[in-house]
Amino acid sequence: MKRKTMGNWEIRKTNTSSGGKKVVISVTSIILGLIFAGLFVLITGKNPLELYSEIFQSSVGSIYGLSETIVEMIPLALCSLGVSLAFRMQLWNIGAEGQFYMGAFGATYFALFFPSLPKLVLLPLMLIAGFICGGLWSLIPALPKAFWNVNETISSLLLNYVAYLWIAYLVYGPWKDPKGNNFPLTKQFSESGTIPVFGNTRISFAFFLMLIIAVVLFFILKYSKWGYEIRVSGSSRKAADYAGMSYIKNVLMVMFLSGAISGIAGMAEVSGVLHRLQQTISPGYGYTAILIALLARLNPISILLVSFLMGGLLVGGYSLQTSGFPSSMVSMFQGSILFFVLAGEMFNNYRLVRKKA
Amino acid sequence: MVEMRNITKEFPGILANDQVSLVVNQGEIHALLGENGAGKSTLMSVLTGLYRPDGGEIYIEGKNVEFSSPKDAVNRGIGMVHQHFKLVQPFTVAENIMLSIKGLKQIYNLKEIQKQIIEQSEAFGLSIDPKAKIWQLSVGEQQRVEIIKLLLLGAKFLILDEPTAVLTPQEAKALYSTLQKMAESGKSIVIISHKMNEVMENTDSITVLRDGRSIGTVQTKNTTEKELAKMMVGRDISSATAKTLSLKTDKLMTLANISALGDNGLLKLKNISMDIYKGEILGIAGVDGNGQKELAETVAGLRSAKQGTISFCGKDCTKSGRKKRIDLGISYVPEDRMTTGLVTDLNAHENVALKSYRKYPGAFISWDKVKNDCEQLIKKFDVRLASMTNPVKMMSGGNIQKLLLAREIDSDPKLIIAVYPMRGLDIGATDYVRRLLIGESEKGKTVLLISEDLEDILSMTDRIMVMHEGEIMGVVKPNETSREEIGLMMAGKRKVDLHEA
Amino acid sequence: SQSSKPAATSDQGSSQSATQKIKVAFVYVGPVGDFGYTYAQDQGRKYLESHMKNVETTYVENIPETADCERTFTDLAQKGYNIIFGTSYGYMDYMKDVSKKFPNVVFEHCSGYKTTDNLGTYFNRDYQARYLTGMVAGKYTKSNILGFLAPFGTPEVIRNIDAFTLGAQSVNPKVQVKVVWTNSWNDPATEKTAANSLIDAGADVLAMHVDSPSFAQTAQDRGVLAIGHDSDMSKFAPNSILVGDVSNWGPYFVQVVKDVMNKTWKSTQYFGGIKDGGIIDITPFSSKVDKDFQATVIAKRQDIIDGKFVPFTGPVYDQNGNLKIKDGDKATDEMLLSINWFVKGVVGSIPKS
Amino acid sequence: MDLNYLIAILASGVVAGTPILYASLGEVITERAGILNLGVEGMMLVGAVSAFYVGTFAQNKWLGLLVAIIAGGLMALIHAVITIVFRANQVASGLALTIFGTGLSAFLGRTLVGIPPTSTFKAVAVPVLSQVPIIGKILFNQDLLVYLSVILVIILWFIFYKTKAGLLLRAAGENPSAVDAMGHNIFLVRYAAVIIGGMFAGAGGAYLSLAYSPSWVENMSAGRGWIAVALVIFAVWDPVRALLGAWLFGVIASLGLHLQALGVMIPSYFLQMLPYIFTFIVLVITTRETKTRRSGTPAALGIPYSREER
Ligand SMILES: Nc1ncnc2c1ncn2[C@@H]1O[C@H](COP(=O)(O)OP(=O)(O)OP(=O)(O)O)[C@@H](O)[C@H]1O
Ligand SMILES: Nc1ncnc2c1ncn2[C@@H]1O[C@H](COP(=O)(O)OP(=O)(O)OP(=O)(O)O)[C@@H](O)[C@H]1O
Ligand SMILES: [Mg+2]
Ligand SMILES: [Mg+2]
Repeated sequence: MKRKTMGNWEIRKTNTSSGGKKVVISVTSIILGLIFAGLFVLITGKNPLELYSEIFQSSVGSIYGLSETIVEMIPLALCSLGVSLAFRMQLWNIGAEGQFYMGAFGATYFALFFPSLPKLVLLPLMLIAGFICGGLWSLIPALPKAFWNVNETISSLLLNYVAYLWIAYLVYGPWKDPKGNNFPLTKQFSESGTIPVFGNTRISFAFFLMLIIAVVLFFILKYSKWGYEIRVSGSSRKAADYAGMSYIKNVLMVMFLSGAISGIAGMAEVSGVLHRLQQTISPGYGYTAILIALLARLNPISILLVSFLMGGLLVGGYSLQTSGFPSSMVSMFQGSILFFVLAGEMFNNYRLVRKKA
Repeated sequence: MVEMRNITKEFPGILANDQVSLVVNQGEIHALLGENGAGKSTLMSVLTGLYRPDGGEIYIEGKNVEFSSPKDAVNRGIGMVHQHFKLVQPFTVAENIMLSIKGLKQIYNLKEIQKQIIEQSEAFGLSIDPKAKIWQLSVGEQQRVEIIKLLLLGAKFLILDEPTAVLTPQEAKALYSTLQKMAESGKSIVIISHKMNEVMENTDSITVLRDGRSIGTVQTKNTTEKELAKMMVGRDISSATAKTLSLKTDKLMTLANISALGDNGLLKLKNISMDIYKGEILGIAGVDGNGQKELAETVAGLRSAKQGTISFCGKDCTKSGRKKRIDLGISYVPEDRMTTGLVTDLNAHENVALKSYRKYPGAFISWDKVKNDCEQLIKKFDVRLASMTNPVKMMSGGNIQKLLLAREIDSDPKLIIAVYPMRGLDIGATDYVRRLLIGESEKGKTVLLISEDLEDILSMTDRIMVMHEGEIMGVVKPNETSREEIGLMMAGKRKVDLHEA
Repeated sequence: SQSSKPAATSDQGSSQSATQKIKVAFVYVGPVGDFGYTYAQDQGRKYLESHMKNVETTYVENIPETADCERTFTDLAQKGYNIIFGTSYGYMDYMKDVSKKFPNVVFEHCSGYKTTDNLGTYFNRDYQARYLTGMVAGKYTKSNILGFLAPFGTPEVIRNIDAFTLGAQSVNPKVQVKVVWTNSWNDPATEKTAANSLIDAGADVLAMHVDSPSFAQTAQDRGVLAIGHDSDMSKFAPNSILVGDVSNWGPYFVQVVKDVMNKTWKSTQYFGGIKDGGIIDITPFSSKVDKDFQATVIAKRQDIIDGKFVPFTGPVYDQNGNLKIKDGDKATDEMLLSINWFVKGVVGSIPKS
Repeated sequence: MDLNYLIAILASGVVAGTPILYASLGEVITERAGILNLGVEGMMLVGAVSAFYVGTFAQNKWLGLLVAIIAGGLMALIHAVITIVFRANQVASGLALTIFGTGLSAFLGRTLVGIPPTSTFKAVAVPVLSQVPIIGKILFNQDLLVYLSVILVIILWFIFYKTKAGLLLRAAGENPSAVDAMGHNIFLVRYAAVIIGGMFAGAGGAYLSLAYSPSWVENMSAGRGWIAVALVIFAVWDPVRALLGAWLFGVIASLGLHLQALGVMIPSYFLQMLPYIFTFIVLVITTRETKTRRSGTPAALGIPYSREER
């Protein structure tokens, strides 16, 4: 009898996956990823164990590290919540990066031109501006998608470049701080244009915003009629029409909100962390957010958790360099871990069983 | 010639085949019977190498074989027409068939192949245009393509999974004569079907499955429909419910001069005027593709009329969309269950909510209530499923249909549009649906029954409307007409409307 | 609380400097593999390492000027680095903040203008070399059109374009400098297309302020001339490169470390020129530059060293003909470090604020 | 703007489009088989660095190209294993591949910085054809890899629509279970497509480091891999349209820079937005045109295939 290499074992699909099993699988995948990445480290003649402990130490091993991980987590989680909403409806919005920039743009407008408004007026204004600008930017690919079924993946991606160049134009041109020695930076935001932070950390109160949005999204998706419409529309447009749901309206609303949440992330970054607009305000949060959303299987609460882990990995990654590991090693390291985590996902839905004789 | 011994196959939460054995001899047509979800498709998928069994053995011409992929099965001469066709929609017929041509040259000669296809297909009376795109074909034609594929694949052993469920009576007849020819030429055929009369007329032997187990194999000539039915469901089946005819006079819905476009932008409904009366079952007969689907969608509010007016309970509703029509009490069981009527990635109760979710006050859905409703619905309509939390795509075809019907009927509608509602259902379920629809009409509900099965149309309806190329050929009463008359009308002959006359 | 531990180590570090290694860290915005700005800074780091005992260096690259860089500086300070160099203007405010938290660590910021007690700035008078290479370009153009590839409109880039133009005009008053912005520090492929666009528009000598030698290869392929930048690029286009400027940060780094070791370091705004040990200079000439003209340029260089000549000496007019530097006046350092206008003869636009 | 300047814009547009064309063709092949690979950027970078490495040290550009092709294929193999065997989310796996490839290329290229190339692809005029007015200068005075890319487009077109391999490939992306049921090894088809797709991306990288701008600098693809992925949709998964799309993109990018060189007073930021905005607009227009046609996205794109899955 012809047998597969796996011998008497085969992969069998299972019904559901228990929480405990998921944890075991995730942990195993991460460990395998670490071992694999460790091989690269060995090539450079360094000790992988040193690298692991460095990542751990710097990301969660101290109060400062922990706080920095959370600083990193906020924009990641917000963008990820944004894209996950669109993904739920199978709208592949990969324009979070651009929406983040446009949100920052909207917020900066009010911070620069109405700096003396009281904090309680200015901050909400900036928040709304970030929300609307991010949302409108996302509507640009949403409209042709809704009406002519133009692929939103590519159009949202293309707009990222446009948003980036637009911000570059502003900070090199009209919005440049006239007293800033002509450096491409805007004026620093006034005190009332900045989000307060916790103690002497850099964690801004946008942390609460992130939590609230995650929880609200969780309930919307799980229990609301609209969340249900999103799920149905995502699975089958025909079924959505059949049930009397307006597909076009839902595409527009979902994409708007999706972009708007990334816009809030941009607002939170300029107002809570950077305190000004500059050319580069994101080291690719919008792209990492896509990975996070997928790893978290679009569940808002899992997104918080995965964002925290990814934030830690990023913080640890920068820190690795300060311990002498080249930055290329850090990317390879992150890539390897992701490979294993992704491959390991399968075992959530499958199990290895011994074939019956 | 082909023997399966003690095949066992388990899916999450369900033992689809439990120690099933089956012997099929050369040159015979063997039927596989069983209720929905009995495990017929699963058993055959094991035989084609698509599913790997958890236990059991397969012997072909006495040799023990193990299939690790369909390729192995194909190499052994086994070919299958699946319940859901395995065709590449945007490809032409020829391109699809080329996928199965053994030893197709890397750089092929399309002209040559097209000729070959025409020759081969005509030999078995299966004419087809090799240049047509699959999506342009009717289901019957698509099935022909599938069969031609198997022939060119060199299959000696053919499996057809519910081939006649989607065919008109004429097409079914043609199919069986093709199969006879093939059997005579030495091929073995396994056919899965729920239509007892067909099975009795056209097969040599029959194996019955129930709940994943084999109940036994009988020679067709030695058995009766009744006996088979008992084997299938484990109890006697009462004969079909009769329908008491009555002509109703209260208008429920009126279509005046309705025209509508089809998906391809061509006029599919041409100036249709009709009345639907409260409490009647109005049957729509016609060859598939003559505007029935468009009519159903126009009534359901999924397709907007290009011209004309529609009124429901005396109020104009021409412009109201699907949501409005649902609120008016129009239920719709579409032909296309898998992508329109249900969301197959979602589970049973989430699908039940598709109809009812709006009725919950406020912005939220009470899922506990939905689950509760769903459980009752499943009980009430005897839907069998492994688990309520599995996506419905894992359910068997028959049970999927039951769930859909259950949901649509349970919403207490005024009008039920049912398109091919019995397609793919086992005898028990068919009987059940029949009763259900007749019962609903007796309760005062109105039913618009669209079917290609004249048997159903004649036995269940109060009036029959025949469609041809988007026009109404006439309306007849079932007790005052004949199959022949309807057949002629389906072919385009007009008859004076019995209400207007 | 965060600063207590590293503060202790660096205290020890400076008191026992003779025996204990001094740790120096460099933070780069780009990759050391850019073969441009960051590469040049990193060459300086290597120079430092090879020229001084008891010095241990490290670098971190690709650190964006976002929230991430503040953490990197903090992290390095916490890990006990005694001197931290940050090489991009965008680090300015973050370095300022971190320097206040770690008063015992010395910070050096390249190209900025903000200082604290333990944060100094450094930069080189790149325009001096630019003026000289501009002279060569002006001499060897036949079309009187020079092409300049520029990444972004920062004062540094604008200053270099202006100095280059002034140098070219000093030997050839008819010369024009066309500017094409690539909006990227490091995109060799776009730079090639940009270089082509300049050649197609008539430029026959190219210069640039981006990172890669792509433009020089293009120049060579198209048979026009080129002026190098940041490092000696002649091996990439031996037939085209006439001369180039070259930054040599190493000696400055050595000086800073020595000062720190001797406890003589003070926060200053260092702005070194050709005379300061080659922190900026020009490369050897290609054989295409004739000996007499080489001598002219070298004489000018000597004048600059001796302070007899200062580029940006008035009258200097901007693009629109406005007098920016009066006759006989010299540009102040402040003006040079924040310059935002092109001199007359430059064809190109800077977005206006 | 005179005619010669226009010709120059077009000619350098073709060069600018060529690396994108290679990568796009690769992605067309991959996606035709039903697998989405967003790791193009990473594969291009690894291709670029290995091409430069080998091409320079072996002083043989062809060897460099070959190694880049192999390297691209190996990178794609990672994606294939993860998405075909482990049925992982293809979007996520592709993103991870880009992260990994960016790091790996930088790692491999550490020693290559500042080294001049020793063997590069230079423009070679095609006899006779290059003398044809206008077209000659635009198309027939380019380097060999430009010609090769055009030839590959024609070959791919032929394979796609005239051969069994192409038939299987296209079917694999539309309905893998149909291919499987007919006894073809669907997994083999998908593996092959993903790996060959990676090879093309590797070649696109080699074009950057050996022909377009012969050198190695980190991240030298500068987002071109993403544009290549975007253009696949624009190309409706057709090699010939991929060529048009890539060239169009290249020409518009070149136009923006050339307008600057002419002294046009539009801020460069806006000129640089042109290719992105233009692609967006053309995408909308073409989608509206092809709306009624059934051909479009491969129906099974992005969906892992598993036999026992319904
Ligand atoms: N791929 C699958 N994954 C999970 N469950 C499955 C799968 N295929 C079949 N099943 C389950 O196995 C059982 C048998 O299904 P099967 O399709 O073989 O029934 P059937 O006899 O063909 O029914 P029908 O007449 O409705 O087509 C059903 O309960 C079905 O839900
Ligand atoms: N149902 C399945 N889903 C996903 N992957 C599968 C499935 N079945 C097999 N594979 C994997 O796909 C690859 C090819 O499968 P296949 O069964 O066609 O291989 P094979 O039988 O060795 O090939 P061949 O029949 O061409 O000799 C193998 O690596 C196998 O593990
Ligand atoms: Mg079945
Ligand atoms: Mg096999």
